[in-house]
Amino acid sequence: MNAKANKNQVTCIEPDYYQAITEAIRKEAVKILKDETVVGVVGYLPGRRKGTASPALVTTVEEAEKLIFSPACVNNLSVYLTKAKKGVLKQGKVGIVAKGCDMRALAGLMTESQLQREDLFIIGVVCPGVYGFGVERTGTLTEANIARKCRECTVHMPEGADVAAGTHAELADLTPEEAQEMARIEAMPQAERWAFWKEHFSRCIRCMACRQVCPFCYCEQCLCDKNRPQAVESSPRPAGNMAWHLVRAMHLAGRCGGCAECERVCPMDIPLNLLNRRMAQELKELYDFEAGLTPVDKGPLNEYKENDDQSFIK
Amino acid sequence: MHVEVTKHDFEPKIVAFVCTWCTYAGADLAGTSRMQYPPNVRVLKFPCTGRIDPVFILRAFQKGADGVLVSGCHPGDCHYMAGNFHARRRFAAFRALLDFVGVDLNRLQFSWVSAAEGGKWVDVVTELTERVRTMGPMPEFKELEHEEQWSGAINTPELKEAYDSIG
Amino acid sequence: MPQIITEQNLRNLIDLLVKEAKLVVGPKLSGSVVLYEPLTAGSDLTLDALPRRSSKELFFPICEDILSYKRENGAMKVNDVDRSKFPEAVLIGAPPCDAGSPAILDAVMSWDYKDEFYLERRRKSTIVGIACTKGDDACFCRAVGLAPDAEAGSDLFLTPLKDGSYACNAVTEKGQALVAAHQNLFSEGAGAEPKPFVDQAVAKLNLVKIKKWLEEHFEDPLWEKIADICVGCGACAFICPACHCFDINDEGSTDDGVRRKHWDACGFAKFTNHASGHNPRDVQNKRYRNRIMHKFKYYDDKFGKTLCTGCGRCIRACPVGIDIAEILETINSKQD
Amino acid sequence: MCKSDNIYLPNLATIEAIVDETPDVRTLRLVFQDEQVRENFSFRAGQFAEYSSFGFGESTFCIASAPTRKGYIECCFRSVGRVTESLRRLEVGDTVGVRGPYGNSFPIEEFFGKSLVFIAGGIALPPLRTVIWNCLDLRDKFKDITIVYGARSEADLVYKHELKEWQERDDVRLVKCVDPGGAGPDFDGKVGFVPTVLEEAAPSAENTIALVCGPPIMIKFTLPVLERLGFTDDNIYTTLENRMKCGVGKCGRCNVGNVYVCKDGPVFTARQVKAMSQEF
Repeated sequence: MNAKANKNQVTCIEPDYYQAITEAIRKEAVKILKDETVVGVVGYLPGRRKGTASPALVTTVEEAEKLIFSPACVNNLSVYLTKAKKGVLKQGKVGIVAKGCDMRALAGLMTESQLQREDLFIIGVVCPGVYGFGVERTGTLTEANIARKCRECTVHMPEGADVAAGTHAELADLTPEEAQEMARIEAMPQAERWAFWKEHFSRCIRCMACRQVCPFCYCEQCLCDKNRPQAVESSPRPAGNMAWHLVRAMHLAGRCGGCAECERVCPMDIPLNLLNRRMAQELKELYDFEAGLTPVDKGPLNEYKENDDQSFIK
Repeated sequence: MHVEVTKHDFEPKIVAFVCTWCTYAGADLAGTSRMQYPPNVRVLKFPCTGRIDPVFILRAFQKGADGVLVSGCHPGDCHYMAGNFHARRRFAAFRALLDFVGVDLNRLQFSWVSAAEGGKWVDVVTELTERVRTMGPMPEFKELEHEEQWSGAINTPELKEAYDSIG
Repeated sequence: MPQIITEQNLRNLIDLLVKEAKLVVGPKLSGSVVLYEPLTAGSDLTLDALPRRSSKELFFPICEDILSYKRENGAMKVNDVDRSKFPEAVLIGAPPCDAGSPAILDAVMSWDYKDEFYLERRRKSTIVGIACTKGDDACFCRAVGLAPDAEAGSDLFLTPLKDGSYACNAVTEKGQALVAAHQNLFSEGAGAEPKPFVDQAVAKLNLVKIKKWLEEHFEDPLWEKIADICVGCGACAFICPACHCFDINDEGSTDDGVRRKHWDACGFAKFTNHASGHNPRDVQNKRYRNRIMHKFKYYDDKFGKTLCTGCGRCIRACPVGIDIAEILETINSKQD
Repeated sequence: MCKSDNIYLPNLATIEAIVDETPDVRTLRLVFQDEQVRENFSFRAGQFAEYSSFGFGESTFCIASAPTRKGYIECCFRSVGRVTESLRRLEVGDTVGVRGPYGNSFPIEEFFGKSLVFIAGGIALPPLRTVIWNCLDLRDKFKDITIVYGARSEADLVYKHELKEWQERDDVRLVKCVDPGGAGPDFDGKVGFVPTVLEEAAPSAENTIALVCGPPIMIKFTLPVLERLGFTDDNIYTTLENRMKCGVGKCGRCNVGNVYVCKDGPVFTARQVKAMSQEF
């Protein structure tokens, strides 16, 4: 699919490119706020530190004129529609700035009846990629500072958005680091795989950032909170950590949109998206399901076919 | 009378999560028919395989199971119409996940055993028990249970090891 | 006369301390991140990056047993944890923003009721601080009254010199004892010039003024604005050198188990939730307000100290880019 | 148990008696297993303790028995959460852990020579019951004692047997009430909300201390009534509760503004409560 887009492949994406998206977002946000299509727009505002941005809900034209899009706009804003901004949705339609990967989350949430399409005005971003963690934030996106998930992005175009900001461009010849890492892990002997994950999970401090930024973790009561009975040990020790991350991966199987926010926010750098990716891969192989940009009737684990594979069952 | 049984060095702990309508009845049948099967298996009864959450399997391993069996009605026979169809997909995914984090899937068996299949129950349990017996105890999750973050451990084994190697 | 230790000798010192069976904790590469972890050799020490988690965990572990219980012959028995088993420890290579945190936390852990888990570990540890010559745009230790060369909290303080060695200042008796016990690794001399410190983006804050503003503005539109985007994770609190909130939980059966104390965060929705369902801090901005208030007002009210060392970890780690330095600057710049 | 400096270590106590106050409220009478603890344990009315149900954790309740009655303590709780439900499953003879006593207390000595009005709603009687019995045991030190107690329904009234006892005593004036719709056919109290009933009962504010405890909504409407009756904020006492874990001012969750309920409270005067950050 990307082969077609070769003419748009460049070695670096200049700040001008993001500036153009910024202008387009501002124009659209101002318009929909002015004509009262929406009660607010969830977008990005610049942060204090150079090359940073943070999510914001803007409700006035003045604020909307400050919205930006830059490689620092890493957040998946759809999380706000199921968590903090739930209340906003009750007041009316909300505008949301969404990259392709974020739109998969929106589609998934619509599949699960958490959102209605008509409640949203989606300002899609034709996104060439965003920064990885701890990289140099120069304003220009290059192979050196692009996020790992963006290296294999298949959703540069936010199809199905109400408007799209930006023109297609992507970095050329990106190595698929995550796919390579997947292959590396899969090729490991089983004991080594266990050791790999054990080491990662042991570092977990259960800050729950992975859960809190996940658009799909909208349960009111989480399995890893204190429960009766307690299925997952709630204290941050290796045993409970392992159980927590496995349970989380399982709960996201067939739902995760692959925005990799869990991995990005992990203060301990646990490669959580690998788990999600493994599950996605399995569901693709078994049931031909892929998280897409349009809502579906049911997720792969909420439906079944009578002739599903059962070679593993005696 | 006491039946003489072969003594093994290692008796694996097997936890079986079964649905009450088919497999539990099947196991019952095996019992009432006086069929012999390894006493290593601890049976836990659920309304349906659809109720058997993957976290139960994790929990079983964590609490010392060396092998886990999940068994329910044959496809199409579910008392609740489709519980086992859903379970089938879920377990297929869960297997992939366990494999990915390095758990040996030979310790986890799924099966369909109907109320009439006392013999199949015996076969499944025996096979799993013997397979796990040859594999030996499952150390991974159990070890994890006793591990602490370094700061919470009073004297970590790693440290001890380090001291030994330097000393 | 200042003492000088070469980098090699610093690493040798670690080797020696490890041989003495001390728990030597310092920045170490663990996977892809630098963390404070037990060093097994001098070569483990990594001074290139600020560890992701603060050094508080040496004194206040992520999770620790506080007692165990067991029913024996029908009678419940509670067993204390043998705190005499806590190892003698040396924390090495902590910058002032980490080395300074125990000096702040001692107050809450020892007022009236004394948390012996923390205090015993404190008594048994020596802190070797190191002046910070790194830093990035999230650092703001100067703004909260510390400095890259602040010795507060350190027993022995190292200043990196341009020739790669370190000037040592034994701040406390513990520090002197550490030097005296390994005198051959140190030499006397003036040493080279110190490495320069990095400039910080945040100007010095008027903490008195901030506290006064907080006192008068428990209700303020600012709170709604800044915590609007907080997703309620505990990353900021867990990696903070000064956050000390914890939870106590039983793990085990009714017959046999342990009671554990582990980190908790005021940002979690269930932190203050009553069993009845009533929650005094029911929305995220109240919880975030509590975080700021606790650090810059409540702790000062109670113990005369600010519960922040300006390490900037929460700024770097916040999933949604909430910047505590920016908030403090905003408050600092308010006219009334 | 040997002396330990571990502040989180509970003393073991045996459940000596269980009383079901309402369908979901239960009183446990606890006796310390260690003889020394049993003899030396002393507390003041208003203090609380951390009760543990092993395997489930700890829960915070006031000590509901009177400090003047030695040899045992009582706690009273509604089973709503993990720990309380597990405590409810325990039987006579079972063991629980008790840490405490913690917090401040009602300054009973300062009340000597004065009249007292107790106002409680629902499950909030236990924190005042300790004071009530404390004062009744020292009856001649006080002038009039009035108790206004209300609950949602007749079944929700706790300490029914003691209410009866107080009703029969001629040195106590008990006004009990239930919310409209909550009275059974034989109910001998008043029907109405606590603030209204209090206003009707109109105890004199002259040389009188009011002790109020109840759900936030009751407190909210009771304070103005007390004010109309002539009580000053310094003469109104209440006891707060918040989620607590450590009980000793470390864990950081029970604070209301800069006030730690566990250390600075739980007993406050209305003046202190009004000065707090409004976050409870």
